[in-house]
Amino acid sequence: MTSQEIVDRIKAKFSDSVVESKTEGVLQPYLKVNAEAIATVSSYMRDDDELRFDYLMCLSGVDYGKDVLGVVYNLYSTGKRHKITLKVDVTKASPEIPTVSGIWPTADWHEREAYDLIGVVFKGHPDLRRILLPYDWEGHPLRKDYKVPEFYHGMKVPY
Amino acid sequence: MSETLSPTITTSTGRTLRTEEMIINMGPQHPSTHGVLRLELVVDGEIVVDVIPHIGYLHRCFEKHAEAMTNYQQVIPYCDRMDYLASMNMDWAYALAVEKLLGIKVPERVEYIRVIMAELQRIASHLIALGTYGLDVGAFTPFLFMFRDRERILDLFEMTCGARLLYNYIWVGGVSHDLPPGFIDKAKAFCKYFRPNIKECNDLLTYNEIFIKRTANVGILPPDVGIGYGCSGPMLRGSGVNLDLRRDDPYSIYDRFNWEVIVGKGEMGTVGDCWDRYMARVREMEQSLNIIEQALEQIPDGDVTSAIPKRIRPNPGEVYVRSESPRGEIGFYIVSDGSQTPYRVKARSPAFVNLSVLPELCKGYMIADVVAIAGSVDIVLGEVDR
Amino acid sequence: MLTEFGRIFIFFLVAAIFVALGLISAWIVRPHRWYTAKLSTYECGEEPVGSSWVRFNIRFYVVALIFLVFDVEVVFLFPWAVVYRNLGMFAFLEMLMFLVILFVGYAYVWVKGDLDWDKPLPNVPVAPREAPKRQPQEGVIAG
Amino acid sequence: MGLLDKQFNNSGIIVTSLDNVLNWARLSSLWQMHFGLACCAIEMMAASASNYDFDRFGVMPRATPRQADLIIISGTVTLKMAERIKRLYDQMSEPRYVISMGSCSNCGGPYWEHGYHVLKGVDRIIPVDVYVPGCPPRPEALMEGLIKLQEKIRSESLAKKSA
Repeated sequence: MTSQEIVDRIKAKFSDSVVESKTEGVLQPYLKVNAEAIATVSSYMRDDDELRFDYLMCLSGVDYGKDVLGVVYNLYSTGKRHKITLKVDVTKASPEIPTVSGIWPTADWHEREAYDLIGVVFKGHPDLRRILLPYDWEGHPLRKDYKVPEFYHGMKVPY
Repeated sequence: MSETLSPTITTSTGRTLRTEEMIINMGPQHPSTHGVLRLELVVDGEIVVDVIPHIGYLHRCFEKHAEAMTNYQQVIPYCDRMDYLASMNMDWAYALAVEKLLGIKVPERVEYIRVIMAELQRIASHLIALGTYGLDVGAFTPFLFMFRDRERILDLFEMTCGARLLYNYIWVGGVSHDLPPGFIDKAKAFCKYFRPNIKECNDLLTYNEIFIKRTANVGILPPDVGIGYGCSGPMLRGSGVNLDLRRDDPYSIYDRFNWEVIVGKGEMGTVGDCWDRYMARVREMEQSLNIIEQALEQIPDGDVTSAIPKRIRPNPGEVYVRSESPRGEIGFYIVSDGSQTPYRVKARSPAFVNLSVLPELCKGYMIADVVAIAGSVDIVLGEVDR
Repeated sequence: MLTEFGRIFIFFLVAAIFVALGLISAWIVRPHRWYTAKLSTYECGEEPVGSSWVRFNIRFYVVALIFLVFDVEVVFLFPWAVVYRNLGMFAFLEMLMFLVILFVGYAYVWVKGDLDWDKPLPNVPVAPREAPKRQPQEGVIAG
Repeated sequence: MGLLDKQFNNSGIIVTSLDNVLNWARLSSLWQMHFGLACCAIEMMAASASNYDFDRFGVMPRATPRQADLIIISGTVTLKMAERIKRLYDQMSEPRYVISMGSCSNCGGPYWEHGYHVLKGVDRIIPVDVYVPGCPPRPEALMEGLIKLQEKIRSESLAKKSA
């Protein structure tokens, strides 16, 4: 299915929760969904007979600056061989997104990494703790306004 | 934690006496964790009840560096160091992503050089994976045989890019140097030399009775669980899923060579056990040899650095491009804001995702089996922690 | 003159001195710097979690007991085996009876199942959500 | 060894000082701890594999720090790993030696500027005897580092305790 058909099919089902979608003139056709509906849209995209997005390629957190955090889901269907990108935006004040680790178990670690490095909190995640950085690290390093701590456990961090 | 966990594992003799679980750290410094991975094993006697992996001991802030470099070319040495066993594939994956962002086309000769280098790197990486897997399961000699063959490949790499392990050879838009004279004959000589060695490795390890007993029917990964956990590469193909990005999500010129995708069939046990994943890597080396030989025949002449852009300034946008590294699907998600430096680079590393299924595979096995399963997943910690 | 046992005694004496010499000279030469970090238990570079004094499974004790019984039996066999030729038929029958009694114990332990160890059953993980039925024409899953 | 064959040809009895014997014993059986961090660990494995045999120098990988004399820090030391390395170093039995292999463990290497999680040099937590430059250093460079360490051990003496 071409990405336009995919987007129309999802819009038909979830017309209210699709915020924006663009398929022409952009390298990567994407579909922006508001935060609360991400879990329902994803489980629909996975179990629908036409879409069958059963492979979450990559989930990345992005800090778009100006108090906006984004999470990008790249989805692929091993059966139908088509791809789509799902985007969600949240504010830095309340970075809450429902988790999709129940739908794609691979999202478990990806979400923990997005929480660890960007600071997006995933509601309903089985055990949301830091995955790469030590558990008592403060701050989220991949944010644009991140200050490197001076010392960590007595070791000087900057050169 | 001293509170007792009810054992969900019924053993073969059906004993259900309640005992206290002991927590053992297969910690950062352990011969069989292929680097600094810590597995916290909750163990009842010798049977593993639960595995809690802790990673991040080699988190070298790749994504922060990618945002701080002055231009796109400077990120390539950091991609090398991400998966230091398959540096060529890493550079290529990143170069593919930026080339798609820029929309440039590389000359034919560069495509052939990149395929040859990536497939040589795949053989070298599989040699290490199989050699250390022999070490994990207790056979020392295959490790020495395979490192001897790997040195021949490293000589080829050293001839072209001067380095043995981290090359900075594949740039955005081309390669840094053309092939030195005599490389093609040496590569052909290597292919002729190495083909019988794969059979030698089979005699040494693959059909060894003890090895089969240790790996068959151990760590069974059903295909649906594999896809759900996003596994890729030999790990997923070992479970019978016929998915290889070189053919299913075609990039570069892989469609010009005839080679086939190896899928696990469960010859020695059930489909998707450690032996299948191991055998998928052995047979993939042979397929890579076929690709290299055909590529060496058809390589055209031409300039290799003509398409390298002087100043890379892609227009704002984002792209996710993935390719097949020896461990699976390596994807780069690059967001560019029009300036010279990438706004955000997210590296989707296969070992990070394949490792997330390890707790599922290890429940109910002995500690020695956890070593065999972790070895068959073939993780590289530089890539897991980025 | 030196009796047989005297020779054995000298042998033990020389062995003891040799070992003591080695240990003491090593002890003199090596540095002695004990501090708490060096004496902490080594667990792959991590702080050990929980204690190792846990109530482990009973099967370890049972197997140790069985081993003890049959090890002691073998100890009795050795001296008998050395001189059994000139002891005559009576000693042979005597030992045979001893072996039969222990064989009955062995059979009992075997039948009761204390000898077979707890082998792990292959634990096949199940996808948390059953995947949608895969239509045959998709052909991704070979076989 | 120069020392030994000179002695044999005249009287067949070796007269040497206790220091020489001890140092010669220690430097020709440096047991390395089985411990690799990153890319340099692959070059260290290549060094102990078939083409560049580390065993010729008596360097044999041992899994536990209790039986290791030498720890080769091969790779990037991150802050999370730094405490573990300090603990492993402490648990090694004296006399112990450290080779810092690769520019990552020498001074932070390519991660010195933006590596918020990288320790800028392993000598900030443990005393280092020999630094091997390179990223990653070739197996020959690692062997040269080992020979430098052996020279250092040869000059040790029981009389004044080394640091």
